[in-house]
Amino acid sequence: MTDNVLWIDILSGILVLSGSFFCFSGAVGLHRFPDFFTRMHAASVTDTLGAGLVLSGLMLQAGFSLVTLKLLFILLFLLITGPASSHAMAKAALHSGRKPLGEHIRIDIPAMSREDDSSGGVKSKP
Amino acid sequence: MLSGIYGLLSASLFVVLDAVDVAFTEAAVGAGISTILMLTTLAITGRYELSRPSIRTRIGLLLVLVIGVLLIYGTLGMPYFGMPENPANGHVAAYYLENTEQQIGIPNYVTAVLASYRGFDTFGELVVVFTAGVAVLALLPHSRDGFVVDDMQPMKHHLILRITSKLLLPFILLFALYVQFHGDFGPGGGFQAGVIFAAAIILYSMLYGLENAMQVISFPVIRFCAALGVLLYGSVGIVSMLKGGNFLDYSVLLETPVAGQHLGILLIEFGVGLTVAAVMVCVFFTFTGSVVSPAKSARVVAARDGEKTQGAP
Amino acid sequence: MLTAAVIAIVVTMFLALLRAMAGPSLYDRILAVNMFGTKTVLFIAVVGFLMGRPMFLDIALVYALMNFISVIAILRFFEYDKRGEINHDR
Amino acid sequence: MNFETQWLQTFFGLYNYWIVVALMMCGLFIVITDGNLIKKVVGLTIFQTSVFILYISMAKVTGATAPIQIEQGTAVYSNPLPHVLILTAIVVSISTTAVALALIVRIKRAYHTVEEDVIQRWDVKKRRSEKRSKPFHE
Repeated sequence: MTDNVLWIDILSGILVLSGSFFCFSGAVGLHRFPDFFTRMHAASVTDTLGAGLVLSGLMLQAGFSLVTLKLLFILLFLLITGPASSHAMAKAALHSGRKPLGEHIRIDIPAMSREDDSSGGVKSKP
Repeated sequence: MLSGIYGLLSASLFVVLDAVDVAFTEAAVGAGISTILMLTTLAITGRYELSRPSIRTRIGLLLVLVIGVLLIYGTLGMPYFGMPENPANGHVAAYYLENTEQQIGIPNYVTAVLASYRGFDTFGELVVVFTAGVAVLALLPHSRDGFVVDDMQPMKHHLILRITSKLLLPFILLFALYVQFHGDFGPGGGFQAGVIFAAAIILYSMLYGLENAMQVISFPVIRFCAALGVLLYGSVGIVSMLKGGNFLDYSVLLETPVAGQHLGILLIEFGVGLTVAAVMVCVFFTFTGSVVSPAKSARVVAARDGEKTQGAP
Repeated sequence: MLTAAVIAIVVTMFLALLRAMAGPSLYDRILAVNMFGTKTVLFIAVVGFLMGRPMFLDIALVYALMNFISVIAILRFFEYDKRGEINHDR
Repeated sequence: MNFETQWLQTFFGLYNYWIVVALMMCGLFIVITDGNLIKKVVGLTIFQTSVFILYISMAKVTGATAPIQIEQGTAVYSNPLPHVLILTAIVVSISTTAVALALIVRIKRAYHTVEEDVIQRWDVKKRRSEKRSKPFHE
């Protein structure tokens, strides 16, 4: 029994710490990257990942209660709204005539959606 | 020019300072509604400003520094931070903390003080909110049953945002109801719930345009609700007077005082929520309704410029 | 452990704040504000656990909601403003 | 007790007021130096928030918890009264801000600007022209 509790504590600790590490790396990326799109790629990806990890770590600590349910709601909410709002931001920035850095990037509407996909799929390196 | 980050920061400060109810309100109001209102006004007035002569800045800086130093000198006589025996924590506050359990019977002290001990104050605040809504309606033009909607384009091209928000809306409304009726037990209550409810409607009207939002909840209904909330609050007070108690003394409403308090708090919180939500939505609609489209604005400017050039020679 | 998480999140918030102040373009600022909001949600959740009263997650939820709405509002009004910018040019 | 520890004690006893003063002065600075009416309203909002923080920090009791009853056992709670005052004050402040912004929108309609000095110049010009034209009409 106590063994179980200890393991859950350790697991939640690992989750929370790695989540906050991702948050931090996202912030570093927000500062170090050269233009808006790379920054957004750093911020939005780590935002979603870090929030997910931290909240699930807390969920493990809360046990089985109303608190867990609320954490779950927050997590779902962040998972839905985070990517949606960063998508909207990228789109607005693209429409305002801002172009991603790079040599051969064609900007037309289909390329835009691909751009979003790829930024969602790649993990950022801190 | 400005960002809504300020409200976010101050709300997290309030969490650290134990003021969960206040943090709740500040989160909803400072981060959400006030940012939106500021942005709407900016959209009406334009983002750019003139540069000022620096002499004015220097005089202002000097004045501010002098006042600041004086104030800091004044704080030296203030009681230290966080001490339980500070004068602010004596008097009635201790009384509230001791007696809420027997007299009111709800765990959230803030709600107890807000709705019951200080119910008359809160009534006054609610009337202020209502009056502010009336003032905004009086200041900005609107026709009797709605506006001539000269709305800016709803965000048609943000398909993903629209779908996401539509998915989330029912949950936001549900959450508002939860906050409304859970205010006796946890952080929350009429003010917060009203603002969240208003935020949900504002979200809808931002994404789908004012006309669609008005089909969901029409303008006369909103105005009616704003008045109804104040009326509900006041009539709870009147009823408690008719039953032989003081104004807003809920103990006489039902057989036992505690049950009466529960009913009274529930009713007046509902009144507060109704009025706050209605006033916020109403203010937002009025503001958005008076945002003119770029074309029309350009026409106005052109007309003004024409006037100027005619008048100049 | 939770303390370490709080410190990391506060540092992150601070960095996001710096970016929001320094951000060369409007969109950088919006991005930083959005990030700041998410971090605030996490901050409130973790601090709630740290203070031993995790019932206050409602605030975090409200926060997430308001953050989303204000980002949409900023995007909406500034996109609009961009189109109507000719009027305000001085 | 030597001087340094006394100073430290003063600092940790009063730093909340100093933060409030700093914020308040920021707000005041914006209000008096900036001519843009919207910025003035922002300054007022900052000023208001500093007052909120003043009240809330006065209510804080070290080692106490939020004023919502815990099911089991007793605890020290922070002072709920300032929380109530500020809670309503926040909602009232947003309402008054809304009224102020509505006034600004009206001013923009009437003058096509929200810069204070420009508005004053317009007014002065108008009054002068009225004065000039008055004897003419009579």
